[in-house]
Amino acid sequence: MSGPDGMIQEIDNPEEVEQRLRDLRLLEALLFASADPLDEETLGRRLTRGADVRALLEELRVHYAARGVNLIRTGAGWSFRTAVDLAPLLRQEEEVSKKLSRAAIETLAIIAYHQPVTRAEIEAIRGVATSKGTLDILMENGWIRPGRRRETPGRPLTWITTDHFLDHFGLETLRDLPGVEDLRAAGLLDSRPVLLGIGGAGLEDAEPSENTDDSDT
Amino acid sequence: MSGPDGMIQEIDNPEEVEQRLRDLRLLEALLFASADPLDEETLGRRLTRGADVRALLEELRVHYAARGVNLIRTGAGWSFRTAVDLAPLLRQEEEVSKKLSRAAIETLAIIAYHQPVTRAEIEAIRGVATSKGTLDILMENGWIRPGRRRETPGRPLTWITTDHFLDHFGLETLRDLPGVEDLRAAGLLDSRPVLLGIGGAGLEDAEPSENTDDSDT
Amino acid sequence: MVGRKPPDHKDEGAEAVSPAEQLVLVLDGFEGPLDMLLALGREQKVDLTKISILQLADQYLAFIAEARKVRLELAADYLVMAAWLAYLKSRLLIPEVEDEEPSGEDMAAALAFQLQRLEAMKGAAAQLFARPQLGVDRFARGAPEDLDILRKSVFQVTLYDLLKAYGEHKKRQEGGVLHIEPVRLYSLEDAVRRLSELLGRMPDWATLSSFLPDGVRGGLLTRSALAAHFAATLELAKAGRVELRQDGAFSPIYVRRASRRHEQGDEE
Repeated sequence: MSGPDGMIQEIDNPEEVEQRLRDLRLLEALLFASADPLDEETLGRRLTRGADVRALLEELRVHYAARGVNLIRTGAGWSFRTAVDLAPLLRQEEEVSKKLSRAAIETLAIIAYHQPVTRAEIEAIRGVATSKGTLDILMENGWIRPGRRRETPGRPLTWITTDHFLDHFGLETLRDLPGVEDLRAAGLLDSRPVLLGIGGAGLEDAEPSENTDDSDT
Repeated sequence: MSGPDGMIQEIDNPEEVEQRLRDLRLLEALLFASADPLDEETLGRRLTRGADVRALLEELRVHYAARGVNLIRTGAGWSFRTAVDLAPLLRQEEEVSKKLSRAAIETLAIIAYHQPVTRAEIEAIRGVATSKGTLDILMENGWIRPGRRRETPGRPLTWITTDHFLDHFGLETLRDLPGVEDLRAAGLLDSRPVLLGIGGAGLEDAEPSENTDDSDT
Repeated sequence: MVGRKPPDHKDEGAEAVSPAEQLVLVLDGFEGPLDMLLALGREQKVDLTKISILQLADQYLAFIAEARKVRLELAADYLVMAAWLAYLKSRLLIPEVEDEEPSGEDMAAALAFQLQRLEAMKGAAAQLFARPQLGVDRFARGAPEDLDILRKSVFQVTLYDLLKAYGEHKKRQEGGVLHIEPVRLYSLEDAVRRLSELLGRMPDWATLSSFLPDGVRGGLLTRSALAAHFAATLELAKAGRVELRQDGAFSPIYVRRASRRHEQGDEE
C-alpha cells in the first residue's frame, strides 16, 4: 500500500498517499462511530489540513455502495446506514414505531411539501383545525421545527422540516420528496386558502394566531 | 443456471455466489445496527440455512482489518469497532456531554423570552431563587451575556441571549421564537386545569374524539 | 323553532340507535368535512378534475340530512359546510347574475381544487411513509461510540427542550391562577320557566325528553338540561301543576298538565 512500490501511476508521492489513506480511515471511523449524520465541515476539521473532504467521501460512498452498509447523504450530513434492500431481513418483529395518527401523518406531509407553511395554511389544506398534540408529536420526533415568521399581519409562525426529517426518510434534499416536481407542476403546492366556508380556521390566515389558539381551550 | 460465462474458476454456481454475497451483506448490516456484540448462533439464524457463519465472519474480518473500522471478536460475540490506532485522532476533546439541568433550561428560556431581564426578575418569574451557578453555566456556554444596566435604583444588570444562542438553536432571529400562543397550539402548553372533565361546552361525548379536538370551536 | 314531535313517539333513541351508530362510525373515519367530501368524491369514480360538484353537494347534503334525522350531533364545521354547499348549489342552478360575487362555476372550481390538493397531500403522505424509514427499515449504528464529534457546546439541549421548558414554566404559572372555564349548565329556574310555558300547549302525556330544548343534544349541556327538566317536573308536580308517569324502571318519563287545575302556582 504505502511505500514506493515503484509501479503504476503514482502522481502522488508516498507521503501523500499515506496521508490520504489515513484520512479515509479516519473518515470511516468518524462516520461509523456516530449515530447521526455528520456534515462536511465537522469532518473536515478532523482530517489533514487541506484534505478534499468531498472527494474522500465520494470514494467511500462508492466503496460501500454494494455492501450491507451504505454511506449516504441526507441534508447537510453524511452517515452510514444499513442497505435499503436488506430491510425485509432486518426489520424488527415488534412494530417499534408508535402509530402516528392520520392527522399527524398528513400534517407532516403538508409541512414537507408546502414549507414554510403556517398553521392556518395547514388547516386550510386539511379543512380542519389542527388538534393539539399534532405539531407537538412531529416536533418531538425531531421532524419539524419553527421557521421564520411570515411577514404578514399577525406575523404567524411558519413550520419547516429538519435535517433529521431527511435522515429519517432517507432523502438527500427536499427536492427528492416523492412526486414533488409533479405536484408543483400541477399547481397543487399552492397553500393559500381558496374558499370561504371551508376549514374555518384556515380563513384566519391573516389574523394573529392568538385568535385561533384561544378559542381552542 | 444463468449464462456460461466460460472463464475463470467457478467452483460455485452463480446462485451460490449470490447467496453468499447476500449473507455477507446481511452480516455487515446486522453487526452494524446491533447495540451489542452478536454471537455466531444468533447471526447464523438470520442467514441462509446452512451458511458457514464462521467462514463468512472471517472473510469480513479480513476485509475490514486494514480499514478505519474493524470487525473484532470479544468474549460475547462479534462487533464492529473503530480501529484502535485511530483512537487518539478520534477523541480530540475529551469532554463528556452533560445534560443541562432543568433549572438552567428554564432560566435560559425565560431569558430568551423576557430579555432584557434582570436576575431579580428571573427569580420573580420563576418563583425561586436562581443559584449562582445557573447563570454562569449559561454564560460559559455562550448562550447569554450581560446586557445594559436597568436605569432603576441599584442599576441592576440585565441578561440577554447571544448570537451563539440563535446559532445553537437554529433560529435566525429572536422573533422566530414561537410565541406563547404558538406553544399552546402546538400542545406544549396545555394549561387546562386537570379537573376539567366538565366545563367547556365543546365536550360532546357523542363525538369521535378526533373530531372534538379538531372542531373544538 | 321548537319543532316538537307529536307525543308518544318512542324517540328516546331505543330503536334509532343503529343508523345513528352507523353514521357515527362513518363520521369517525373522517378528518373533517373536506375529508368527507373527498371520500364522497372518490365514489364518483372519476378523475377529481372532472368531478361533478353538484352531485357531490347533493351527496353531502343527503348525508347531513340523514345524520340530523337520527339526531346525530354534528360538529359545527360539518354544518357550515352543508350551508355553504347549499349556497353553492343554488348558485350553480340559478342563472348567473352580474354581481361582484364569484360565480358558481368559480366556486365549484375552487372546491374541486381544494379536493385535489388534499388528495395530493394524502398521496404524498402515503408515499413518504412508504419510504424505508430510519429505525424501521434502515438502521443507524447500533452502538455509537461517543466521540464528541459534534458537540461544539458540551450541553445537549435542543430547541424542543427549550420550548418545552418554557411551556412547562408557563403552565405552572397559569396553574397558580386557576382559570375555571364557566360551566354551561341548564339551570333549574330556566327549566321551570320553560316547562311552564310549554305545558299550556301540551294536550296529553308527553315524554319528558320531548320537552328538552332543541339543538343541545349530547354532552354535558344535554345531561344537565335533562336533569334540570326532571327536577322541574318534580317541582311542578309538587305544586300540583303537572302529573308524572313512568311505566317501569328506566323507561321514559311522561308529563302532562294536571287535570285539577287550580293554578295558584307558588306554594312551595
